[in-house]
Amino acid sequence: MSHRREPWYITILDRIRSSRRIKVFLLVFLPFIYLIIFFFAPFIIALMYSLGMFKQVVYEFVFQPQISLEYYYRLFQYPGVLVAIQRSFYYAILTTVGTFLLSYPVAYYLGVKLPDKYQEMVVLVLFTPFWVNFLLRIYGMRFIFHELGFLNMILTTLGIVNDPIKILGTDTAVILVMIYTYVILMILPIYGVLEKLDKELLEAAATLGASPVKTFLKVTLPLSVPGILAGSLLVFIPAVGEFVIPELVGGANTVTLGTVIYNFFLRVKGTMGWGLGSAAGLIYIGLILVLSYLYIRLVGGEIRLG
Amino acid sequence: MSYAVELENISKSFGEVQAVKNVSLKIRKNEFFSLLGPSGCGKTTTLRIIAGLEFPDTGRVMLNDEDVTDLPTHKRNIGMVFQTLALFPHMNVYDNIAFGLRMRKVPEREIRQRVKEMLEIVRMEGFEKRKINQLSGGQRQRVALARALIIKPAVLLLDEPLGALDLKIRQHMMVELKKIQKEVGTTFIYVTHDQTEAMVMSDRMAIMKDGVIQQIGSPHNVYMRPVNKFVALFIGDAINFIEGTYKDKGVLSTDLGDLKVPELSGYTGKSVILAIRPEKFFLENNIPSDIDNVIEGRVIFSIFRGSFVEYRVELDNGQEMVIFQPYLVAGQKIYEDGSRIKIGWYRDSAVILSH
Amino acid sequence: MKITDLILKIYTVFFLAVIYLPIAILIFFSFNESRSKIVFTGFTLENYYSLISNYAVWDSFYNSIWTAIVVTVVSVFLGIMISYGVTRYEFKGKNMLDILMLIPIIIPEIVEALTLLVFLIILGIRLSPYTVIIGHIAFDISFAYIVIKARMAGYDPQFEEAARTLGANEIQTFTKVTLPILMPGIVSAALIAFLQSYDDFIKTFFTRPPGFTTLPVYIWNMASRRGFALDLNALATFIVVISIVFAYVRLKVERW
Amino acid sequence: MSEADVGRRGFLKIAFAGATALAVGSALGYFAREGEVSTLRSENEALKKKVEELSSSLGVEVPTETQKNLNVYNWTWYANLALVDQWAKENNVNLVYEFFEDLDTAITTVTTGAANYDIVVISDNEAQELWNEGYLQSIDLDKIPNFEYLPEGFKGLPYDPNNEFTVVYSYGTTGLGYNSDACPEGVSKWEDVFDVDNPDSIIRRYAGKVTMMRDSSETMGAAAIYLGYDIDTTDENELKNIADLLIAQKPYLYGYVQTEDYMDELPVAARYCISHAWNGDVAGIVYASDEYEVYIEKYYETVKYVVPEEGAIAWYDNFVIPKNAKNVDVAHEFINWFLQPEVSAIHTITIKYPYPAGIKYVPKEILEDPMIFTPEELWDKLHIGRALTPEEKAIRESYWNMVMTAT
Repeated sequence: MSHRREPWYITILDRIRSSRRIKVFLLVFLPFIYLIIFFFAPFIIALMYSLGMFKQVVYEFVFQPQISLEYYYRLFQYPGVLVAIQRSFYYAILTTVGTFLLSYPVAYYLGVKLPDKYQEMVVLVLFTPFWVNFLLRIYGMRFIFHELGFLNMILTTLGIVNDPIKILGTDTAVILVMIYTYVILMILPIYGVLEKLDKELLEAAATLGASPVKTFLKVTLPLSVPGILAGSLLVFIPAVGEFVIPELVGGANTVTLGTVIYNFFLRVKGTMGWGLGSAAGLIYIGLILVLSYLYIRLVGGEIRLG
Repeated sequence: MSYAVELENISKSFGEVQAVKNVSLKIRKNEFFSLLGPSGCGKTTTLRIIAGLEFPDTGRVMLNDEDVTDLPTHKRNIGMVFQTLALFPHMNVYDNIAFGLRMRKVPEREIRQRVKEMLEIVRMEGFEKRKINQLSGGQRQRVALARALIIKPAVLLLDEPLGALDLKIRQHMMVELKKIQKEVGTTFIYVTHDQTEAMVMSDRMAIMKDGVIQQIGSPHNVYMRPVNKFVALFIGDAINFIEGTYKDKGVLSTDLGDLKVPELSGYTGKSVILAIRPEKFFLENNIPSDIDNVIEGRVIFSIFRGSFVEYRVELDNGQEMVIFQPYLVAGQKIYEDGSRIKIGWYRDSAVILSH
Repeated sequence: MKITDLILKIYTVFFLAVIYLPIAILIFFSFNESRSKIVFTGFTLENYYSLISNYAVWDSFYNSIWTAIVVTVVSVFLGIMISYGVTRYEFKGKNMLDILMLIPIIIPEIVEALTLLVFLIILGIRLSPYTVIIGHIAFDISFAYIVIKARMAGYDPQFEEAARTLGANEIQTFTKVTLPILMPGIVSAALIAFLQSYDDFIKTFFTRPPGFTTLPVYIWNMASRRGFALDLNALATFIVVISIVFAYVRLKVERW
Repeated sequence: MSEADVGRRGFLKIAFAGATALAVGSALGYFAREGEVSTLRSENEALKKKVEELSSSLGVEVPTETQKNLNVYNWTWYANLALVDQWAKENNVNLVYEFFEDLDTAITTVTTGAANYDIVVISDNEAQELWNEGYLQSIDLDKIPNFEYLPEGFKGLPYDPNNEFTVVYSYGTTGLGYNSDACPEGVSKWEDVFDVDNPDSIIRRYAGKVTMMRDSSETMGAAAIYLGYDIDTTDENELKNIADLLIAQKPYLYGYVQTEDYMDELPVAARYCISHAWNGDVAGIVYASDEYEVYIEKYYETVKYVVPEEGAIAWYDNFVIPKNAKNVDVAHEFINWFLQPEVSAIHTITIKYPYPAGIKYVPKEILEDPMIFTPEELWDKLHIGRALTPEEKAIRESYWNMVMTAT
């Protein structure tokens, strides 16, 4: 056959095609440069900032070739920072455990017990609320927990309590709203695993003489571990960084790392705020990366999203 | 004579692994040619190099006397049927078959005509609108074939396309493929690890091992005259080997005594292997009078295989032989286990292989 | 066994009820006559009328939508490129890249948003809708990448080779074969990216210029002003309806 | 239109349909001078109707000149947005009006320069600091003829003697607001919210029902006054005591909340009932103010505001024009418009903060409400902040960080 005449771009493509290196560069590294510029570079800048390498002069940030650990040093002079870190982890752990305990039975029921023909509909029903803007949902929660709100109305009407209980502004409110916000991220992966679970395994266990409880403990639960781990990661990591929820439903004593960073950046009139904020942010990233690394070592690197 | 495909000293490595080593091959026009070998022997790589899906490290690829070594796949006029068939799941039968023509900007009217003809050839009329997942294995096979053939390729490459089929359908498709090849007259290059497929369909075949072509020839030639132990073992159902030292004048000295073998020059004094196909033996009463070699052995067991009886016979030196005896008439004698029998063969039925 | 099934069932229904409660309350009060979101005094559609005539809501809604569309298109496009390259080719640093691609997902948004803000300011880049989009994309690429890569893992490269043997060049192969076959994964990725961007508050809040509000920012601003307007509850109803449509479409697409 | 008609009714009752704005506003303002004031809620409706009729007969003509831009950055609930929007519409200004909720955030935003605003409303000493550090440009009073309507006491204030870079916006005090239903004994001193060691103190008995401000200078200033220090102290020992006091107080607080939060909560007093608050905000609650309507009678009588006995911070808020402003001319136009006495008066009547240029049109009830117009006799115990150097700010910042991060 003869060579067909091709437009110029095809000729260029041919040349590209013949080199794997060019292809990899174009396909992978060129787009990745975007992330380098707009995602990783900011972290470098933040790192430099936290090391005192920038100085602010009327709208300008002047680079100064020096490295100082002053911001880090100062950061740990505030005893509150450590407490805030602790509290962030405390909230995140409770949220993770809470979402797990509350959602596992649901995921189990939907994934294992529910006849297949209802699956689609129930999943639709389950996920719909989470497509509503999360701020609106949080405001909805605020109305519920308000002293004059839905929950207290029910409690006082039923005579369970005489005076409205105080929820807003407390740890309880923050944790409950966080659980509400993140529960879907826990259900998704667990449901994903349980739904794919071979039902014959359960029958097999039964024929081997395992009681339903034994079957659950020895077969179902261990097999859903990957889902639980993925869900925990998906819940835990954003939960540690949560800033909006403590801000909206928390009070004076629900300061988290996210709030601290926000305060440093925007609620501090002066010169150190950004440096401190950057330092706190980087410490934060460090913690998260270490945790993620441990997780990846543990699970083998696959993070499944639904 | 011009060839459909010529490979000249093709080599290809993937990292440490050298998949194809210095392969040269000439495939004639309108030939059904098979590349046969165990998995990992480099046959698929060779095929993909012809297709332009891989590029050789060294060597030259010629299609119809034209050097296409650096030409990308879509500019070579080849058709290919893949192991997984790779029928596009998002298109129906018609669109799958028409794909190649559309890429060539053939007018839609002509496409319709040619797809219709093609569907007739592969006997799939009326299936145009079917989705791929609504077809059976054999039907998919035909669609894949039609899709590859419709572009009138200079050569059609088939990469173990029958692998996924049931035995019955596979046997049927083998004959079908052969028929279609005769009908369209296109050069077929067929890659398989199944010697039956190669034997049934090929005009010629090449047996590969570890990236090297061991032997090229017609099925008959390869079966009857394997060049080495590997080919001998790979082709055919079974084969018997007897080791010995070649004496002059067509005599092989073995621990079963001297055996008459084909006369060859240059082998004198060398240690060689004698290879004999199981169906070449005569037993007891059936041994003709002019037979060249007769030895004795004890029947270990026999298997009735319908058209023949398979015997396992232990020779005096302890070696086990496989012997096929045609089962011609009802009531034919089957030798009992443990009975001693004579075994004879002609010297030209055996092949001498070097180590 | 029966009794545990029943308990599970009841619990699941209860769980769903709780999940719906805040939204139900938002919707309920969207019909409230008085401005109170705590005491229901009477039924009215007033809030819906005022929602319709509320220019600022629709403006921010429009901003949310168009930025989310740009973000979706770009991040899915880049996500396809990277995941395609990673699944098709072997190269040095591939595993490293795979891990780096996860980082945007695991970094807390607030840190990401503020570092980006500092970065933009230090570079002297003026905040604009594009800075918002830039920030969203940096985050969404990773989501698109993970979803599309998962889809590609189950995709047979022989489809592409088949197309090429049939005479399709690289571009034709990609547009006529690769893309259509990967489409469900791409649609999934696009929906996720769209929602991530559409629902994002923190990053938008920090990287937006004055006067540029998206829906979440508008809601935040309105709620922090006195008299949380009940048009927002009406808006919630509107969004719930849209979301159901969205969720339904997504489900349909997944079963594709 | 019959100005006399309205006049003869003999009362000032400005009801706002957002569309009326300027023309109507100035007309009504005119009659305020001679009109005697009555507060008959029932007549509100009639007047509102009248105003609507007037506005529809006037029609709103949108000038065809090219559009101008203006970015304003102001506190929430600090200007009548209906009126401001109307001004923008009539002057064909593409107005971006953004809110901030605490001064620290505002200053950070202004100083980064990432977002540029043409007008920012900012307090006395902060304005001076920004000016000293070079973030502001000077204001051209020639372009603001209405500057003359400001009473003498509001010109050339100590932080800007020549009005180089500020024009007064409003002023007031920072004290304590509370709901007397929920907290019958009320508060009257800083001691009530700071004396956490005494189990009988208000703060202990109302633990979790008290809020402080998020603003660093206000909250640290309040603590300083309670401890008897200068509100802008930079003495490390004093600052340490201030921080310790605030940290000790923190467990008994509901939280550090924003204006909008306490404005919503004080009338209901379900979550908390005592708030560190600005006078005008509390006034806004008491009158249940609304941008669209004028209320001159008190609505939530139970919400009270006190200037604590120990003294309090007083402040002047000012228009400033940041250095990176792009629409300087329009900014001047806006300031000039705002200083129009009628406009200022309408703002005062609706928002319930005092806007000095409009004093002469403000009805007696409002004018005499100590919550809105700070009475003369109080000024003795009020403190006004001074500008700090960056170094001084850094010292204070460090202690404020300690408070913010404390738990």
